[in-house]
Amino acid sequence: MKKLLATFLLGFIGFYLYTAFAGVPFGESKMKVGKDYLETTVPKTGAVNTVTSIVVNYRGFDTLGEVTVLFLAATGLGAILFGMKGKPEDKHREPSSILTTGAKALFPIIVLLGAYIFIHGHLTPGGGFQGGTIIATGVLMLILGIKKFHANHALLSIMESLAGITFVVAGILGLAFGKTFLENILPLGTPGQVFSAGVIPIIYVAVGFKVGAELAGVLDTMMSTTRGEE
Amino acid sequence: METFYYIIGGILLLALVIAAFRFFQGPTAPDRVIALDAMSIILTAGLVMLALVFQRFIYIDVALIYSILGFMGIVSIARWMEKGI
Amino acid sequence: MPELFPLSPVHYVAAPLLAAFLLPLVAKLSRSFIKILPGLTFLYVLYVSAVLFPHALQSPIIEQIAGWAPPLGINLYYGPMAGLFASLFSALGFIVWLYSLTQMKQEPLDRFYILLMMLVAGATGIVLTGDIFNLFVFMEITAISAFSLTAFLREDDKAEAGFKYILIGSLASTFVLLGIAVLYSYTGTLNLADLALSMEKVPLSVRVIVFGLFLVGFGIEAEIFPLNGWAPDAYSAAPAPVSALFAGITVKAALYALARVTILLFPFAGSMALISILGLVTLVISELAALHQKNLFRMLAYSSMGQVGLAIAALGLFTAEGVYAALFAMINHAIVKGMLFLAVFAMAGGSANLDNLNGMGRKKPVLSFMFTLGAFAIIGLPPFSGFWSKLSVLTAMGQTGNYIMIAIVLATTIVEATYYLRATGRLYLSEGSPVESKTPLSAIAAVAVLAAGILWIGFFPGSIDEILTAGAQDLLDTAKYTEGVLKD
Amino acid sequence: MDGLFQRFAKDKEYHVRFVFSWIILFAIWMALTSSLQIQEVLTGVITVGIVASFTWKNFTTKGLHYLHPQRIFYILLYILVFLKELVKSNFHVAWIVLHPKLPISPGIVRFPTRLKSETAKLILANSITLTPGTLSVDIKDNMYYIHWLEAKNMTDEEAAQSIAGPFENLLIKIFED
Amino acid sequence: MIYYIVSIIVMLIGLYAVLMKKNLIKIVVGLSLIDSGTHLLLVAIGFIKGGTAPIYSEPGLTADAMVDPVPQALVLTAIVIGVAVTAVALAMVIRIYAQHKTLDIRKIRSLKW
Amino acid sequence: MNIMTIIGMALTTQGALFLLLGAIGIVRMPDMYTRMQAGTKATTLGAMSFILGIGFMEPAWLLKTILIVVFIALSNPISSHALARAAHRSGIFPLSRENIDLYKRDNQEDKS
Repeated sequence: MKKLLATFLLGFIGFYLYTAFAGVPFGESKMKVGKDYLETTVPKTGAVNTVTSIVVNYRGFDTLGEVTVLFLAATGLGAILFGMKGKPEDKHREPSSILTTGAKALFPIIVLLGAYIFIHGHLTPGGGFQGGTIIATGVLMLILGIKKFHANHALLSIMESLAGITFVVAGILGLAFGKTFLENILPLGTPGQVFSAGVIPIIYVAVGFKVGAELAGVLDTMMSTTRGEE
Repeated sequence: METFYYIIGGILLLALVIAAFRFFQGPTAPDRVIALDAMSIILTAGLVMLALVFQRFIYIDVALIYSILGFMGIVSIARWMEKGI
Repeated sequence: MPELFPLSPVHYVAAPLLAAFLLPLVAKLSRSFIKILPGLTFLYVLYVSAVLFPHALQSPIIEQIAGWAPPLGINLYYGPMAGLFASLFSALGFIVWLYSLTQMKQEPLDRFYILLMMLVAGATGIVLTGDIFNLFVFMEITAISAFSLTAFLREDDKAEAGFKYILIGSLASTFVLLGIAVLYSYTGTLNLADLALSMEKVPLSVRVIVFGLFLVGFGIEAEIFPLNGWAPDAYSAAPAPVSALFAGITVKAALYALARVTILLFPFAGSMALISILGLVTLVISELAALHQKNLFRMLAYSSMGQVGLAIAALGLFTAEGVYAALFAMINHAIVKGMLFLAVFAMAGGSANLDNLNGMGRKKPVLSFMFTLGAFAIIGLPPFSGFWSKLSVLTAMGQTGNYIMIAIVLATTIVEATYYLRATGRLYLSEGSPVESKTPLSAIAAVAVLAAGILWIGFFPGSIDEILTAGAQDLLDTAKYTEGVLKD
Repeated sequence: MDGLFQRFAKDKEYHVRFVFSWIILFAIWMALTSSLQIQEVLTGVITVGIVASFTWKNFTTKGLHYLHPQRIFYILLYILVFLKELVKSNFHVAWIVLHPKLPISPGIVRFPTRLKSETAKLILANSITLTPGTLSVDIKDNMYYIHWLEAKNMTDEEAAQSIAGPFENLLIKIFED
Repeated sequence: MIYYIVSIIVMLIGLYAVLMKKNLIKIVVGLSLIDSGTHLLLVAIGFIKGGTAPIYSEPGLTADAMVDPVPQALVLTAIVIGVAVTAVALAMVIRIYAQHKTLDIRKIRSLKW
Repeated sequence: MNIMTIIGMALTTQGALFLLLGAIGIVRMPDMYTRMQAGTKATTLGAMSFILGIGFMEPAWLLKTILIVVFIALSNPISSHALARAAHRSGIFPLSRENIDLYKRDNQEDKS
């Protein structure tokens, strides 16, 4: 009976969603603001990657909110799992030494790759979120590969705070220079080079640090609730 | 050149489908993970090829990241299976 | 004095954000900063309100973010209604901070205050923003703070309530995101004003579907009837100061979003009637449910839903009087329900069984008096704020000739009176256990500020009349909104 | 921060290890950017410096010793041997996979290794996995457990000879003595 | 068109898991499936036939031959939000499991509705 | 169509064929470990030569493709090693006609 009801509900939602999208032609341009973004990104923001210029510049306020959402998730996770520890009798099998060595050897490479991704966010398909995630992946590898690995929470939280403050201050500086919040105050430079696009790379580097630190913190918090302490 | 791309792409697609067969068949969890591993490597190769087809150098980054994520996925599943986390 | 940072609505969001990012740093310097910094932030935001709100009453302040004119960039719209809500939220945030200064002891405090600040900032962002996707982002900020705060205490069943909330809440956000996706795919823009002008590109049937999506999405957060299963659990699980904020802030922000979106994008008669009917159904069902509750927080939660239902029913009229009445009801509810939650928590503690109130009238006379005040105000007895708000609701309904609605509202008032008077009776008429505990002065002060608000509105309802009228006009005058936003 | 400096002082070879990490990572950076623009290189110098400054301890134990010409020669030799074995192994696998009868008799054998460096063990394990018919399953101290497609009952030494034969000597030359 | 249908189906599968599954982890997986479906849908909306990534990294690229960048930016935001929600939901599951030692919602009284 | 392109095309074709071979091996082999043998070896070499071949076809990309190749050569054996170990420890033992499983034997000795 319940199954029938659920199927009916799913069919209902599916049908109406399909109806809503049935009139949307696939593969054709529906751009209105998108066109403007594509045309103005290089001359007006200096960023080669249009998605980055939208995320950090045109709709930078969204990104500030997005960073906050992640920050809140990390904070909330810490609050919810505060004081929880795995039981000492839970036996966990150690990783093999090959995995340990491999993790240690690959970690710098992965971190470097993450840094590359978020430094080149305005030039290549990448950015702070992607780069930060890759750095967190490196930390995950250390957690998986090294026995009793614990991230340095104090350092992570300082990094996270500083990066967040950088973002907000970059916004407030726009106000302080008599412009609007988050507006670019630096010269645009030559599009296509690393030092270009004004404030975008700075914000994206900050976002990268922040996201990396937050996700690493989240992973480590979750791990320490399941992992027994000695 | 276009025919070459089609042939290579066809071979990759075939490989992907065959590996997916093992993924759905199982019978044990590690079997599926092996299939997943193979599929992720085939996809990495496919992504590099797509970069060539579209002539966009920047797409190679995507392949690089995809290979890292695939590797991490497999290691995570493996460590989970031996109750290591 | 030349100002370094010219005050603008963006400070409502930027200041709490900066404080939230700073808090983990200053917590390392000294533990006492943890408590001080949020208070300073709320004070600053209140100062921003005090400076900006009078301007907003004259003409709406429209701010562009990142220097891009609206269809391209995100803009903030700080009109009379948004200003009213933003000021209300800041004030409530400050009061709750004052209250939790002594009443909130559960570690980790720094995380608690971060989440608290972001709950308020997110709700303010919902009210301020003029971009539909930005609205979604702020809704998520509010929602994630709310999820985490629901499961903040570590006793039984808190995490379950949180899980329930997160399940339904994330469904809500999915529905909103889907609605945004449909709108974008037809119009190619995300700005609310621009969307309002390009709605004719969307076929009528699709518009109905999108309205349904938004109704479900915002309705879940606004506790409209079939979608409010999470609310009683969340209210009773969350720490009481947070419950006060749920009743006062998150629901109001979601309602504002629903009203704004409906008026701008879906101004057809059916949608409004539907909202009105849903409001009435919510009112009736939750008041009846409140009658059976033994747990005080659950009772207050159901009552809160009922009050919101009343506001929604008035809002659904979408006449100047209706919106005026809805705004009045919302403000009244935010103040009164916030006060009731705080007072009950100070009297009965976290496990608020009805029996815990027994005999409180002698032990904690001040708090009991304020509780009684709040109960009377909710019921709508004459010299309190609730009377005027209910009167305006009834007037608005009478003007549109909906006498059935008036009958329903009056009937539910009787139900309301029954259970609130029952609770009040416990305070004074029953013998209680002789447990003594001191309530700190700051907590009483926090409750007293709200009580003063009730009395002020009760005796001088004319003082907010101008603001409410301006707010109602601001919401209903879509042409002014779109022209204002898209003027360049 | 103090701890960092103490460790710097204690470990005499720190600069060698740091510089080695820096060089390797910078090479990777150059490959990543594939560009000789002055800005890219400058960014790379700084970024790699930051990354190397907190990972050099885990990244390498010997540092610049690996860049000795003789070792580089052996590394190149190793790569050649490895590639040869890799190609051989693939044709082996191809033969097995395409053979209608699947001519295999699998099992897990073990052998002790003479290697001491962890990195060398890792590389040996990787090489074993990529060479004909063998797959490293585990390593306990210095005992490798190898899944083998043609497992026979044999002593540890025989197994060592036939599985790790071509690699182990070269690895000793690269990583030890 | 098929892209819309498939992403709607992914979403419905997630919704089915949320409604019908009895295991808390599976419910969370359902939630993230719903998210994935929505993200797929958004990306599909932004696609334009013959378009390439909206990045002017090589010379000779013009705005006409590019896909719509806005949905991509929105999906980036939405993915991060989805991750955040999933993380918090999992944290609550950990708490519930620590308390009840089970993940079956039929055995957890307060989760019945 | 210069010499580099031709080398590249040859390498790419070979790589694609080996990837296909790996996939076939995964399906055909009788048990998990043998599947892993086929899967890891063939797909690793396949992907390496495929990607290198593309590097040859587009010489400006060579460095980056070599980076991917090195990464795959480093990471793929590690992941399959971890997986084999996990499978053995979670109770999946190799098919063996002569019952040669020294790892199992040694593990049991350790326990007793």
